[in-house]
Amino acid sequence: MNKAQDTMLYLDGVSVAFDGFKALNNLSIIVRPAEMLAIIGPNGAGKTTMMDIITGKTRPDAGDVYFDGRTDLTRLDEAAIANLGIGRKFQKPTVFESQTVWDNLEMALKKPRGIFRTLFYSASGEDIARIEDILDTVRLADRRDDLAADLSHGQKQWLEIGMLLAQDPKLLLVDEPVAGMTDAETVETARLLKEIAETRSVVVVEHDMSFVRDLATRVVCLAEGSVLAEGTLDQVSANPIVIERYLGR
Amino acid sequence: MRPTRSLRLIFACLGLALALLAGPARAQDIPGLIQSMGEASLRELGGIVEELAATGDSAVAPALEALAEGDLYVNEADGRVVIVTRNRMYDPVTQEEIGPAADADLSRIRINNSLRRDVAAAIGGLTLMSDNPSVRLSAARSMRANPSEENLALLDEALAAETDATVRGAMETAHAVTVLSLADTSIEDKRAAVPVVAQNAGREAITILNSALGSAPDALAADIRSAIAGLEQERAIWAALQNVWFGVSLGSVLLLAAIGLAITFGVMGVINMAHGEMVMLGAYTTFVVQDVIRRNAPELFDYSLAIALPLAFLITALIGIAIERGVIRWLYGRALETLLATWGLSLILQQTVRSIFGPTNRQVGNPSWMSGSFEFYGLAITWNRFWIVIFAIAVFAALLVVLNRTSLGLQMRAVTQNRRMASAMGIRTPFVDAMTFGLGSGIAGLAGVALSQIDNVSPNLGQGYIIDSFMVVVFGGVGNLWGTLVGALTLGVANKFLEPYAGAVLGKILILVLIILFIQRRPRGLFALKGRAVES
Amino acid sequence: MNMKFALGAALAGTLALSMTPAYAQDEPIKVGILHSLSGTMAISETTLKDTMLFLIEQQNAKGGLLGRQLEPVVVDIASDWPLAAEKARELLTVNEVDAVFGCWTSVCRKSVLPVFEELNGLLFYPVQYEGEESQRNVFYTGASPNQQAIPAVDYLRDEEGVERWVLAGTDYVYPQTTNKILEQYLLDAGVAPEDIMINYTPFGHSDWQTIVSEIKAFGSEGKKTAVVSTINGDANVPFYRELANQGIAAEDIPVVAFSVGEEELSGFDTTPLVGHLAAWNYFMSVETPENEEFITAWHEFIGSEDRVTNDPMEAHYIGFNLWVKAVEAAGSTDPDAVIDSIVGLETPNLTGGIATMLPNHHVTKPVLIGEIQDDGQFFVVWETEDLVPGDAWSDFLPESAMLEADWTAPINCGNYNTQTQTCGGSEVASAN
Amino acid sequence: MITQALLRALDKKAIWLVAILLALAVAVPAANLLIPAGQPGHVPTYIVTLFGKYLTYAMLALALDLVWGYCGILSLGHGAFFALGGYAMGMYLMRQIGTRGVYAHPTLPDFMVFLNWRELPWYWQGFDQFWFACLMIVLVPGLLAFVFGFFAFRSRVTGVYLSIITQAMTFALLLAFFRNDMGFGGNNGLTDFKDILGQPVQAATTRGALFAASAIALALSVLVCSMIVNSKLGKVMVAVRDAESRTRFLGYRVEYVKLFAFTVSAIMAGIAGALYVPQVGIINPGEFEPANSIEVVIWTAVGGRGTIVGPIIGAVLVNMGKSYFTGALPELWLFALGALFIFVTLFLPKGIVGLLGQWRDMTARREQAPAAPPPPAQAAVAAERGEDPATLGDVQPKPAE
Repeated sequence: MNKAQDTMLYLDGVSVAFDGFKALNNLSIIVRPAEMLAIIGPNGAGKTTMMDIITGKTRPDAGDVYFDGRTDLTRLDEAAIANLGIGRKFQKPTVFESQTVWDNLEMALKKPRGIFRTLFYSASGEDIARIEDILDTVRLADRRDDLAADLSHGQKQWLEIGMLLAQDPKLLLVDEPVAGMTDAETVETARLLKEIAETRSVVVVEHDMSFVRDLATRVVCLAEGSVLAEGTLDQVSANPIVIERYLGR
Repeated sequence: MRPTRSLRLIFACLGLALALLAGPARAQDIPGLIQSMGEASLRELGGIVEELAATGDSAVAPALEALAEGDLYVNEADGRVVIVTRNRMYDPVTQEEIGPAADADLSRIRINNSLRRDVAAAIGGLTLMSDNPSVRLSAARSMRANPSEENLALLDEALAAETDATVRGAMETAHAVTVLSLADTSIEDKRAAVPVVAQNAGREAITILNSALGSAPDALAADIRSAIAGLEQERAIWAALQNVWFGVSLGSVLLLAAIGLAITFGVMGVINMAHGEMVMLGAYTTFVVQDVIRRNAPELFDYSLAIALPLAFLITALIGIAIERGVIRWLYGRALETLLATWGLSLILQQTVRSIFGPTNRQVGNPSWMSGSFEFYGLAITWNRFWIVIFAIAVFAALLVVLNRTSLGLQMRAVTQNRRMASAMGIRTPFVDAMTFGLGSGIAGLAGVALSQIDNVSPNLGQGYIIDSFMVVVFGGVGNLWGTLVGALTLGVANKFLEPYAGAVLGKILILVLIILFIQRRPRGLFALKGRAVES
Repeated sequence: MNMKFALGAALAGTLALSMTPAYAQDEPIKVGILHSLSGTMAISETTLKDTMLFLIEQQNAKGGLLGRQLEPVVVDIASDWPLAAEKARELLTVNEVDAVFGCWTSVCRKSVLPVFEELNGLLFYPVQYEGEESQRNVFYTGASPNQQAIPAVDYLRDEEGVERWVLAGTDYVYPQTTNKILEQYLLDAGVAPEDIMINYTPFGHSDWQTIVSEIKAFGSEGKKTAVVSTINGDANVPFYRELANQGIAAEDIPVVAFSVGEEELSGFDTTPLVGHLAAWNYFMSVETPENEEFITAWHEFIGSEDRVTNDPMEAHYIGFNLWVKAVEAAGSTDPDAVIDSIVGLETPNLTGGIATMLPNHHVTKPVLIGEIQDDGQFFVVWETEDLVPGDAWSDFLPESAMLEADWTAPINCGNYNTQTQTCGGSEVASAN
Repeated sequence: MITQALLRALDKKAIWLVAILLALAVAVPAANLLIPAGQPGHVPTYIVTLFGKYLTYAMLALALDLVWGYCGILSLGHGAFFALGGYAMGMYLMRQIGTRGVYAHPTLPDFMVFLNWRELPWYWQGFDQFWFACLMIVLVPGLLAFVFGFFAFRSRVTGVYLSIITQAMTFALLLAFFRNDMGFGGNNGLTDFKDILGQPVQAATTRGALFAASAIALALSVLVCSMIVNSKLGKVMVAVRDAESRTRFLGYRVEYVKLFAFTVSAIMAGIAGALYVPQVGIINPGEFEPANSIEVVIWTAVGGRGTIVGPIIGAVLVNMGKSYFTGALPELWLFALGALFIFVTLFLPKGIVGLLGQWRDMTARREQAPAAPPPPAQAAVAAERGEDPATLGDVQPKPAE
């Protein structure tokens, strides 16, 4: 417990196996409050599985997972974890396609999640202002009444980031946020994430090295379910094992 | 009453009265007695059979056998009683051929159950000394089934002369049974008979001993009771094993019904409500094959199933391919909508069959090798169930081979796991889809051939199995053939163990509730696939 | 908007349908045929629809009825009983039929009964049933339990010396009631309770291994045993197959069935079943001129020599002829007039006897016991000497023993209590 | 809060629908009772009862649509809730027969008398009171759905597995209600009803009132459904349908959302069943038949799932077709019905309402500036996946599978 003190996310010795395949092998990672961590690594390194474990989708076979220094995440389910203040953006943009941009954000907005509270919810002026604010931030203000399905791939990414903002989480897990974005959008996303990281903890998984460079933050390289190297991007990409196993020659 | 019948009655009464008046001299008049059967009522027939048996003359045996078999006729033209076999008439006493039966106006002399019993007993007495050991054996068995005082002396006489060990054993058993069931045999004899019966009388031993117990004096009763106790203990063990067998047999039926669905639903993800109708079409194929055989080549009847199997597979596979090309292929990725379309298909197929073959049951017979039962130690196993279990295993094994060892199987697995990738690798996915659906449907057709041997062949046949099939596939785990196998056998055996305690209806309800509870524990069935791929 | 349009069009359409002009004298007389042509009961009922078409065609060939032609109106109730009620209502109000012949199951009859009562129609119900009912608008031309079950048990006891009984049935009202009556009857006759085994199975039961082996065990305890089967249609084929395969011959444990007739037997090879019994009021094999004529004409109508005839077909034959006679006697198809004139009318049945419509709306019938033959027919081994009048209320159930049905003046009551001499059920006595 | 929710429920479509239903509730019985037979405008009693029955079916289809169309739960056992509501009403109606049964037993229904039941089983107690019956109509289906749903959704049984266990549920109930020992009249069910609330069931006025009650109940169901689907919870339900796990990561308790929809839907189905029984005059275990539940799914699909008006149109049209064709084409109607289902799934994946919507879009497009055609790439991808091109152009709501 004490080791977890003053951390936002604390993973220690986490292992999980699927049908004998070790997806995570004694993985330990720490994220501090208001800190951004970039995670890189080859396919199958366990990045998504790690996120699944943090968000309660998968239970680890062994190891500790603590949030905010005190909450044991291995005992909670997805909804409870989300309500603690952990937001997740998926690798493949996952928005509710048959609903409008506005509705997507309204659902994500940090409000009581109870059945009857939701049933009788009606948006207050404050909520509307907040959503409009987010719409501006993610540059979807003019598409608020369009169906999410009609957005381009990059716009869906933005919408999902907007939903993450609406959730107002303490910890954001962002899986490949800039796939399918133009260079300008990528730069913009990096700027936005850095801004967010001023007040919250952010974990970014990304393959795009220039984007990771833009983030200018601590980098962890995963391979075969455990940490291969840790440090700044330059340190990590200079590491010979990383070069051999991930970056290639 | 009806004139013809009353006339006959009068004649018969006259004949019988004459026979009685004439006394013992006429009693030996075998041809006369046999002739009088032609006009006799059921009640009078009983008397005549008794008289014939009392002659002790083996010459009456053929006539009695013919009577039991329904081969004894009256020629309405001249009132003569004749035996008819293979379309020719024979004299009942002398066995001389009289002529072809085709153009004679014959009417059968019919008997009822109690008469059939009397005749069997009479034949037993008459043929016990036959030269043919198998005739003697059946005579001994018939005596065992119909114990009477006269038999005792006959058996003693026959035992003295008997050389064949099997026949001897049967005679000894018959003797012991007779001793036990008669009132006036000595206690010593009876006591000696008890172990013989307990040892040799098989499943009927307890019956025989029980009925002997009623009239037994105390000294004997103790013997009988201990023999029964021993037998019952043995029987309890066999009863449990028998139950397992029943369960395996029910499981194999479920497996057959479900295994085609394990392909179309489990592997392809099509909620195939028309699966039952494929089974039904397989059964109707059997009917058509048997019907053609019956009309044209009755001697081939025992091979009818061998002919029906490939035909049923082909026909249902072709229909399945047509369905896949015509309907299902537009619906991939919309699994729940396949339910609606295939439900519509099932209505159409049912009604089509109803229009062509009529709404009533059609006759599908068991070939001789699938009729009756055999005893395997203490188990009574019916041949049709036995072969169906074997067949189910064979189909399952063949399917495993097709899926795991052939290139078609490899392509099937590739397409169902990742359609786009498979197509990129040059696999003709539409062809593979059609073949997979055809395979699943064809196997349903094979199941139909097997089910036609135990169930109705009617347009509703498939409806009775569709729900059970889905339960089996889901219980076992969608997409896993071994799951289907284990699921079917588990449900079969569980059902059969519940049935004696809860009754057939409640047993089935309990099974359904158990499935619902089980799915709560394992939301993806018994053999669920694990890992990330499943979740998406 | 769409909704309004759809509903409006629907209403208009159905209205147009329902507004048939009042009939004139030369209009045909309409006869409703209310049988399942699809679903689980189609297997039995489709033949009855054909039978009715056949009878109506014959009658028209004879010049119709009251100088008017008969016109059949066929509907499919699809083995769906609320649909049966709807269709009955449609026949009576939209098609304005003068009589309806139909239903097979009890639940079908129960479902349409209130409709016939409300709209004062006529229903001729052709199947053997559990009794305990008599309704003014319904004529029961099939057997009641005393015309089938009890004589069959008598036969087994007296002729075959049966002492131990298995009452096996499908779990629904007809077997339950029949078995209740039989159980009481057997107990009254001195059979020990442990010598009676009662067993119920679900509809369409197809795995009989356990039950047949239980019957075998029950029958092997020394006393002569018989099975009285009220197993319903579809389940019979697998049941008999299992019997035959487990080697239960008729000589050892005979089975007497009340729901197995020629039509059901046409579904399988009867060689291993020879000697098992069925109790009916008609068999195709009965040799009478009426029956021969009927079978010949039927084969000609249906275009196949293979089609069999059976007991419910005879019941429709009797019911139809009685209705024709009643209409002729009343000079009108008006239901009230027919109900008044039909009681006491007689018509020959197909087995050489006379069917009389009794005041309780049941008919007199002979009871025949037949043994199954290897050609799928029955050989009559026993029959009642006299015709047996159908009894609406069983004398072997305490609640109905004192009830009588009489739809003639002055009683005019379906559940007349002979003890209190009032109309309205058995509890009237106990309540007072 | 509640008034706001109610106001939101009354969007334009819902107002129209409710208004039409309420108008029907008044007009049809009035046209039956006030206009004498034979005059133009008279609605025969037969039609009143028939359409009363259709309206209860429509309510059942709407209930199914709430869980299937909006929440992605394909229940193949909704007929069970309908039947349970029907049995609760049937038990009340049986108790109302009183001494008018054939045996005139003051408390026991006829079928119990002749099967030698001595006294009323405990679960029949209280059904002589209308309020108690009403309570049970809501409580029994609701409770069953709640308990069943609680376990199933908590264990995350989804898609086909859920469909199959709902089917197992209704099949088990079918077998249970067939059993005579259960005390629900076995195969014959409950029938021969006399009175409802003191009025004879067969009287034209009662039939009119039952029709009106069905229309009003359906209107209320439309309101309730409209309120739910237009609320934020409704949006969450659609989110659960489209991307269940994503909704979880937003912090919504998906199992409770589903449980809510399932329970509300079951209660609606139960009420529909209760209104159905006095109009058809019988309730028997056949209503539990899995095939019946599948039929309800088909009505919904034909009309258009994921809409409020779709299932109503589907239920009424399919049943009108069934009523007409079982009389007009008794031998062939199953072909027509089967072909309809195939046709609808292949060519109208969004049902009749979807067809109307497509048609409206097309005319609108023609009138206005040509809208952007669907990107060709999308069509190509769909064709490659073997999907019907007819489904494109609009977003295809994908229930969780």
